Amino acid sequence: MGLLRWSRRKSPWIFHFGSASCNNCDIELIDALTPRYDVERFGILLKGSIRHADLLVVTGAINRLGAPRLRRIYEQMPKPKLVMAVGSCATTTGIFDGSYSIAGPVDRVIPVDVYVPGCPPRPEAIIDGVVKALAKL
Amino acid sequence: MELGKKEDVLAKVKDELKDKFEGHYAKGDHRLYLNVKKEAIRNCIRLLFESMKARLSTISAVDLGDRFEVVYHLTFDEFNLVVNVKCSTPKIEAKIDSVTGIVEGASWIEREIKDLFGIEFVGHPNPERLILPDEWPGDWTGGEYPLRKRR
Amino acid sequence: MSWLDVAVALLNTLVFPGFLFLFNAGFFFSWVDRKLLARFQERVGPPVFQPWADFFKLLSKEIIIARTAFKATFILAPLISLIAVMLVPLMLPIVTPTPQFTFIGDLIVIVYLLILPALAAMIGGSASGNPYGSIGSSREMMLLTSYELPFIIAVFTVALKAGSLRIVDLVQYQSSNGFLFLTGSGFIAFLVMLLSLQAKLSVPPFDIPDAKTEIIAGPYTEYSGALLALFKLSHAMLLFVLPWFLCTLFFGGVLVDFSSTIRLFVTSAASVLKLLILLIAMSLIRCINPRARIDQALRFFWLHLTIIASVGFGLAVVGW
Amino acid sequence: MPEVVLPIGPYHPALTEPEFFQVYVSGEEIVDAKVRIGYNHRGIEWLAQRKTIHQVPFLVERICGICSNAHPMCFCQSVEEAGDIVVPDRARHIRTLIAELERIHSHLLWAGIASHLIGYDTLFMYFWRHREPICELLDLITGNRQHYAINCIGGVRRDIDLEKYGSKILGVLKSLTPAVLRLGDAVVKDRVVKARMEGVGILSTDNARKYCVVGPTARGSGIGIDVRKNEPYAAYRDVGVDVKVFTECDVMARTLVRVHETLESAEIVRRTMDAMPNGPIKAELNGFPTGEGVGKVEAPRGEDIHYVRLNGTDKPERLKIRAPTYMNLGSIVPQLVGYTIADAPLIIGAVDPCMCCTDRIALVDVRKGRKLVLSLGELAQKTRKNRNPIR
Repeated sequence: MGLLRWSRRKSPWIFHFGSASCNNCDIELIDALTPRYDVERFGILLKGSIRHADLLVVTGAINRLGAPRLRRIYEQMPKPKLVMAVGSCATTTGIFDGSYSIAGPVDRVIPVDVYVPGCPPRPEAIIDGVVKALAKL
Repeated sequence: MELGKKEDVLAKVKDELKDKFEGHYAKGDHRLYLNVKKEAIRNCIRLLFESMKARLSTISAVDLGDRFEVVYHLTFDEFNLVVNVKCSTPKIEAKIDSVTGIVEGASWIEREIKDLFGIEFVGHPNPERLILPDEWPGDWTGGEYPLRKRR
Repeated sequence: MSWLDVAVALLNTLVFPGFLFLFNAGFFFSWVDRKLLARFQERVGPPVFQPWADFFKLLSKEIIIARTAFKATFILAPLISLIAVMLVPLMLPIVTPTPQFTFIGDLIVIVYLLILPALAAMIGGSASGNPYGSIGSSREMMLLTSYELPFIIAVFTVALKAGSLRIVDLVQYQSSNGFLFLTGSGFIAFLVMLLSLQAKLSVPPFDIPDAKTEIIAGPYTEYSGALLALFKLSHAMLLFVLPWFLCTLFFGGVLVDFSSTIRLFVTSAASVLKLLILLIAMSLIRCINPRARIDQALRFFWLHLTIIASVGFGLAVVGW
Repeated sequence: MPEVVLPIGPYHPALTEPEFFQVYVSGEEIVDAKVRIGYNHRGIEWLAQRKTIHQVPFLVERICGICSNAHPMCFCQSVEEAGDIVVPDRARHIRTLIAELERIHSHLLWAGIASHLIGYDTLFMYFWRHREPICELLDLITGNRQHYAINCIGGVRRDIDLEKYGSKILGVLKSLTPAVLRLGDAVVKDRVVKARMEGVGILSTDNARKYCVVGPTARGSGIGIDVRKNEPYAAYRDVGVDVKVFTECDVMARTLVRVHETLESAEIVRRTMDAMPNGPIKAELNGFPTGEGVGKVEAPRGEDIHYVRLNGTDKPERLKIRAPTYMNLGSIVPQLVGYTIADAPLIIGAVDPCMCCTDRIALVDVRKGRKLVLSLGELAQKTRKNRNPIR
């Protein structure tokens, strides 16, 4: 089992679900891929298909009809799965709290493993969040 | 010169609309607010957009309690003037002529206003929902149109 | 056939130059490729164990097979891909000039085997029941029909030049007459093959079948867990096999001379160097090109590259 | 070949934001397209009417992360117009400075994404590498990498210590200009890039006017509108703007517009720093203003317009926001028709769609009741049900 745990920790592939967000967390997430932060150093890759992912990164508050969609994406993810809520909106709905279209933060919809607060969180914080998520494996 | 242009615009609109024109006021040199009757809105937009080459920036709707005010913001880029054409429609049977036939870019804006305020744009070629879901309002208890004021 | 023969055959298939060797060499090459790409992009890049970690992680993940998928084909496709790639080394000489199997026409067999991974991706993609998978498959098919023509013309240019369809003869021809790469027709055939290989590996500029920003992951969209790991493995192996194939055809093969220590050292270093240079050339093309559109790629392969390849063939006919 | 529907989005790797483009294709060619916006709906106009006018700048800042200076600036301008508030000179210059730095970062971001869309990841990495110092600069002078929170009604919230940071800003700009020129060359002179961009996504000048497009999309189609020039707000009257217009009407033209604008923005930042006057950074406010006002700002994507109606209370009676992408995305259908599936992400991308701007109001689930049909040849006949994980 040592090999499996090691390999899982060394190769977290990310699927990014951008919900009703202001885009900043999405940009900071992509920023983490670029030369300054280069998360490929840690084996982190951004994948286009949920079937390839180990870590679901959700940014933005979840709006009402985005919620079933998110739930379904979560169900389609192969086990073991980790979920990371990035940004104030994803963790608490932030400034959009109370709006008629917001269903709530991510943890109302699917179980969340790691919360990364901040508006937007810096790329360093996002990387730190991934590290904390991997520690749960 | 800019002031002259503003007055030119005003004179032309008055000329075209005659008794459908209800009044105006200006705020500074670059903002002109016109009140017109809602029957004349197509004429007014056609004049401003087609003959005078203004650009439709957007359309706003405002809930004034018993009626809606619809504000068409048109921009004259060459001489820095925003003409805000206002017309109002009663809340019961809120209807207004669509300007999409004249300005293609108005299509989305009108559909959005229809979704949010429930103002019907008569003659819109494609009056489908744009931004609200088909099963709206769902479990939303604030009435059918989210931006209408609740009484 | 004696027990010893069976043991040797097994050893060849499973250890060297078969599965185990190819497994590690392929992953090492795919690391080099990723690292190079990262360095070209001014990034640090992944650590050396990365491909292994990816593979073992994928093995440990859940395998999801969609209800709409054709189960048998869906599962078989990655296996076909892997087996096809694993069979190639048995016919390509490495270290010693004679491979496990050698017969007249083995060159053609290899060409066929190298088609199979793309075919497997096509089958898997269309069996997955996913719209992006199907569109990826149809693109793969279009691309396959286009790049195979110049590729095969190039292969025949080499065969004509060396006067044989046996790989061992090609290697012998080169050891007595110099690298085929240095001849006019050989050089053209090499260039044509290098560009076709980009499409075979489906990397830019011809990563059209699994273009991430257009169709998610193309044929691989629905694959997860061990099945995806097998696809990744066969792709990594291809990354080693294709430069090796090129090297055999144009640069005298990956051979080691055991006659003296110095020669042993020099020849093995030269072999590794040849493979790496080919890999770097491929990485470089990958890194400095955007993705072509499918119609642009088709035009490029059908028209430009086929004409160039035919010119090369013509040169080989007149003996250049 | 029968017409089939190919979905792009709402959750698609080409779009970092959720949006749904329904593309009708015949073979590889696009014959029609439909856009459903609304996946990013947060109800900002509704929320704005329930917050005080001093809170609203921070709300509208979160309409969009990329133009997070344009929206609050636009709102503040509309309130200032309604209440006849005169913004001090220094505040106007600071607003200009931040706005231009934001434009540089936004355009570099776009260029990176566009390269990524055509599969040119190397260029994507380079563009984002050169964007990073700008983010750091903004971090240094405003305190945050993205949401700068610099605007408030009547001025700005923070002063910029140019003596301390001036040399740093100039240093970043100095290395930026040659980098942008070099990368711009890499786009313009690369044959494959050219083949992907030239003559693709044509939006004729006539159509551009009909759809009322704004910003780089309009300027790439031969319409020379730029709010900074036509209605100089902030300090643009003092520092001046050079507006470049291209008439090719294709994706390449829009790219060139943005490359030139990035360079011009760097120049404007330099000029603004030279012209920076001393004085207060915020006007005194007395009570809450009444009346109506229109604020206009040239956001990186084009004209942003806010219409505010105030009634003397602390909350705005009505705030209407029209982000540039709203108009630009409306013109996507004539741009898409006639091109291929492979072009679609790039054409959509070339508008620089900022969905979070567009979708302030709504939410939509188009999935219900829609059967996904996609059959490209025989292979796809196996595709019976829509169970794609991505959408």
